[in-house]
Amino acid sequence: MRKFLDETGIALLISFENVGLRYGIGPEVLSDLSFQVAPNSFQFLTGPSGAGKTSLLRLMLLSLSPTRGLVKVFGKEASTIRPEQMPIIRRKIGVVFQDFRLLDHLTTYENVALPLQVRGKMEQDYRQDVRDLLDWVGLGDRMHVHPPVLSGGEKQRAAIARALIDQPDVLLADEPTGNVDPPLARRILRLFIELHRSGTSVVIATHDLSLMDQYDARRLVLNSGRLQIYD
Amino acid sequence: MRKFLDETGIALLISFENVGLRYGIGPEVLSDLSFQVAPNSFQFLTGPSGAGKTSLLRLMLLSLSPTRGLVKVFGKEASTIRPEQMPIIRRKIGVVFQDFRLLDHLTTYENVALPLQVRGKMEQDYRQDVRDLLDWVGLGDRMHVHPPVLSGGEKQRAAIARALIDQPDVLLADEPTGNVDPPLARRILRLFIELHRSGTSVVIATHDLSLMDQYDARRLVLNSGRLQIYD
Amino acid sequence: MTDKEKPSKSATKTATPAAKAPVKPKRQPKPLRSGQSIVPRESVASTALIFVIGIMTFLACLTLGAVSMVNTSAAKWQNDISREVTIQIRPFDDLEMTKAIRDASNIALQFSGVSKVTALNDAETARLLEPWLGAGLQLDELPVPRLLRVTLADGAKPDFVKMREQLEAQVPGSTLDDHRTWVDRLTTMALTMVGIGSTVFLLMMAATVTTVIFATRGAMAGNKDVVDVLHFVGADSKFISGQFQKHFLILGLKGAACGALGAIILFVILGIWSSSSLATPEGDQISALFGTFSLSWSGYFWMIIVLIMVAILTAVTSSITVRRQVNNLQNYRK
Amino acid sequence: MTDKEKPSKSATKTATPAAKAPVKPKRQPKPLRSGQSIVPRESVASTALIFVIGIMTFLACLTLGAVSMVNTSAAKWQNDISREVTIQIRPFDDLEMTKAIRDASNIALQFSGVSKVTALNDAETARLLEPWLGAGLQLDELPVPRLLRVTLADGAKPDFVKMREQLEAQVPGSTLDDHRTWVDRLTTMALTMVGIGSTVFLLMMAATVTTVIFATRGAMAGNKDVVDVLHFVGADSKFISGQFQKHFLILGLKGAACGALGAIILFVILGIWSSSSLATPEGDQISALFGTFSLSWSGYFWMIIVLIMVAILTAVTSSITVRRQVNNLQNYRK
Ligand SMILES: Nc1ncnc2c1ncn2[C@@H]1O[C@H](COP(=O)(O)OP(=O)(O)OP(=O)(O)O)[C@@H](O)[C@H]1O
Ligand SMILES: Nc1ncnc2c1ncn2[C@@H]1O[C@H](COP(=O)(O)OP(=O)(O)OP(=O)(O)O)[C@@H](O)[C@H]1O
Ligand SMILES: [Mg+2]
Ligand SMILES: [Mg+2]
Repeated sequence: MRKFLDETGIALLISFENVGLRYGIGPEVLSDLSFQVAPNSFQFLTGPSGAGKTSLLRLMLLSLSPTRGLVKVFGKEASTIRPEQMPIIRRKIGVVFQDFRLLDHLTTYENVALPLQVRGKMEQDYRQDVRDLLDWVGLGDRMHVHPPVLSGGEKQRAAIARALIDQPDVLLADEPTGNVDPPLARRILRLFIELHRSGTSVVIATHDLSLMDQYDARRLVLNSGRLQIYD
Repeated sequence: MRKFLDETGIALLISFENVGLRYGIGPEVLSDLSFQVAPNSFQFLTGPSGAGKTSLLRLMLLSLSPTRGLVKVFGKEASTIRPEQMPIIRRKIGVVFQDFRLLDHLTTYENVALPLQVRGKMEQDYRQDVRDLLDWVGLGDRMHVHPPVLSGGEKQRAAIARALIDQPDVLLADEPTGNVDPPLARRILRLFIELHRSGTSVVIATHDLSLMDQYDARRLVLNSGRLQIYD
Repeated sequence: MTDKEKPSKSATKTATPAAKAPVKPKRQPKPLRSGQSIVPRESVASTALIFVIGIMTFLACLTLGAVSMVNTSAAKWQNDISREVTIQIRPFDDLEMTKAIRDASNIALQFSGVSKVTALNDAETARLLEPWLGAGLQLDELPVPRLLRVTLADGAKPDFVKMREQLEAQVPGSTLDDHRTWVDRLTTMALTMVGIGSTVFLLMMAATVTTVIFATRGAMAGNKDVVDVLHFVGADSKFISGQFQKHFLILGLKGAACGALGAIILFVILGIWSSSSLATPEGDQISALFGTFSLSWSGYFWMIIVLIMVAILTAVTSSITVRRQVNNLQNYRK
Repeated sequence: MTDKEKPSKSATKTATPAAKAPVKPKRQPKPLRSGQSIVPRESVASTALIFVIGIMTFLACLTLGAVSMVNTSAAKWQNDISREVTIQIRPFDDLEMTKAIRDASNIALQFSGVSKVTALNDAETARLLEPWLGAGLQLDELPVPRLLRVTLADGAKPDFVKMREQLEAQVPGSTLDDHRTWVDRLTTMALTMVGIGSTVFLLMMAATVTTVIFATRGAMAGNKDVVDVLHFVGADSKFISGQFQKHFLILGLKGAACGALGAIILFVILGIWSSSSLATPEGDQISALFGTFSLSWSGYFWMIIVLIMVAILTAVTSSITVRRQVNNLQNYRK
């Protein structure tokens, strides 16, 4: 799982400057956020339920635009990115959604292979990679079934495998261990750590204190819309 | 939250005898399960991801029939229950699904009120109860929004509120704290304990060790399809 | 649930109960209810179904209108023709025409339903023969047959077979022309048109029912989550199918109303257009061949009936489909 | 990802890594691929859409077939009639009929396109007059007009106005009957039918396009999850709309093929039925009025064209709709 570093020499993969977010006419969910995600860094994003972790990840993912402030991704200001450039950026970001977002009509194998398929790769080139990864997350014998028959933890692992399959520059994982048992959670954490070692920046949003206690990393803590950073 | 005990004098709410379950031609997910859920009892159901916790809950819920063995619910053998009797039984069982199953086109308030609505109750009679419960689970100011805009933890709390609203005889909760922070998890656990004290039998499927450590209760542990019981 | 106990402050830095976390400004109270029925009103299948039902109703109404128009025209023509029959008396050398005419009228008048017998006078007969014999014909120079016009009472059907027999027996050289060929032809035509129209109409209704069954199944599949959830919260199958039935009755009514209204508007426009263009020679030709395009009140009435029928058909069809499927789900072993 | 390290055994009683938990019997290898395209083939909207497209195509083909049949019949009648005109020469006392007939034929033959002029002999004229004057007529006793049948070459249109002028000037008592009334009437009728048919056809195509737009929007809404996920895994809008386009082209083809096939089968059956029932008197009447029910090969050909048109229309319409919607989604600020 060899990783290339950012060729353009940009120091910061993601940077937020005074970012504020408000849904519709509601209260400000996030206010005055300023932080950076450096290349090859590892951080936990935490905070109580409803604090805005998922919203923050969506801002990083460019699937939401901030009410105010600047969001830069790969050195580009988010609002200046043209639609045609979007796919290129998205291909460098792997995401694990809190609600998995697997496609129910495709098999687990096809779901995991989807990022490769949309990049136009040939099935024979990636089949073995996908199988290996699925084996590793413990879905080796579930890969031919469709997501609706998977258990909660199995879905989560499939979602993680899909995010990892193309070795992204940044991995954004939302509550990636909420549905798995502690040993498996540790196993998944180790997978993320290894990915980080090979050059990917990892952002893990989680409530799981025991998970965070297992690896000493930067912590971004959201509270009442404010961000505190513990390096 | 006063609970009536089972009028028919049945000692066991749910009882499994040598139950086995297999999906299609797959391997046996559950084998030779025999256990009881007594009235006014409290138990954790645990086991690794994919062990069959959700499947076991579905068997108790009569949404799945066992491949072999006997499942008795409220003293009735499951296979002898006629379709017309189903709703009456279901009304005595509250369920929190691992994937929430909220109806996206109804507001949070309407979702929580749904069990009362299908029982034919009048809105003015239950409005205050629903509001109170939503306030208690911390959704007081989110009750007019639709589930898709709720955060993961908020959805989970809405699902819990829906299961509790009609004070069921049995509460089956599947991973009810997977998406909430530890303090909130404790708060939810206390809610379940209180419900148990007022006469409801509670079954909580969870991976969360710290949650189980907080309350000394019976533990049903699933492993390789077998059940071990630690009273 | 009265004790609003606060969870003890956690030891970790992340913890604050969400319920009190964001400091929110006071806002207008928002409605608690979504205004949605339990089965979502606006689903994909709904729009498509309204469309199909609308189109089917529209075409069914068109068919009905066309059949009704043909029927009216045909009835009018048929009536015009069959209100008269003709007796022709061919001149023989030894025949006294005046007496023959008198005899024939008397015979005809004996039959019930015959209201009047008029002998065509020379001028009238001449006009009839003009295309062949030219204008300015002197009839009495010629051995031209004389015609008697027998007018019948409205709707009367005298026994023409017997009348013909008696005429031929008692008045030599006379023949009775009851326009049977024309009447037959028109009857056949009208019947054919009505038959074709009815077949098309029935085909459409069948297609509508099939579509509704498919769409209901689709909607059930699309709303499987809803049905499941309703089950788990203890709804009985009557409640569930009631929800769907309501939904589909509304869909059916909407679609059928759109379709029928469209058809009615079309006919009104056609009516106005044809009455304004009837003054032109082309309009004349058209109306001569097809009757006028104006639909009778009963035509519009029947369209309303179609509308109601389609709506009910939709509701009933979907109700049956839903009940069957819900019972399947309700069943323990699914 | 080469190190398949085993997570250390947990201290709790629940822990065993799932990857190795259930002891499973060896099974047949199952297919890894679902055989599904990325946009799910069998969604609710699909069935409904195939249905709508099928019905619309069916009705469009029926309309087309009816128009084509009317056109054929009208052309045949029109041709039958307009291949002949008639010259009538009314007897005047001082007219020498034989000379008049000769003069009139000569005049008619001067016009290009006139291939033959035949004077009807006494027997033929008598047969024409029989209904009025009875059988056994001696024409030379009577001042009956004589008829000349002018046969025209196929498709020729001589200048009848000039011919009429010349005839009236040079042969007193002669009139030219070019059956204009009939030809006009038939032309009007055929044009009206074709006009109505085309309008209905266009209406149907418009309805199809609208339906497809609605259905595409619906499908897009129904497949919003799919579109979202495709986005997040880095698919570009060309890839996404390509998936949908493929999907809708197949849908359109399926629906259109069903509809057109249905129509073709119906026409074949009608053709067989009508040719078998043409022996009966009713069949005769019907075919006299409506022509035969058998569709020409070109009719079937046009149905295939309609089929292809509908499929392409579906694909193009949906493609435009999809691209617009995907671009909206693709936009950063959504
Ligand atoms: N699309 C939206 N429209 C309106 N409000 C939203 C929307 N998405 C989220 N919210 C609200 O914003 C707040 C933050 O939500 P978010 O999902 O970011 O929280 P979170 O930190 O991920 O919580 P959790 O840990 O429970 O998943 C919540 O109160 C939520 O209800
Ligand atoms: N409908 C189904 N058809 C086939 N296999 C199924 C079905 N539902 C579950 N399974 C399989 O049965 C096994 C047990 O699933 P189950 O959902 O009961 O696990 P679980 O203990 O709830 O796991 P988790 O903690 O990850 O939610 C899993 O391997 C799962 O893939
Ligand atoms: Mg979240
Ligand atoms: Mg589960």
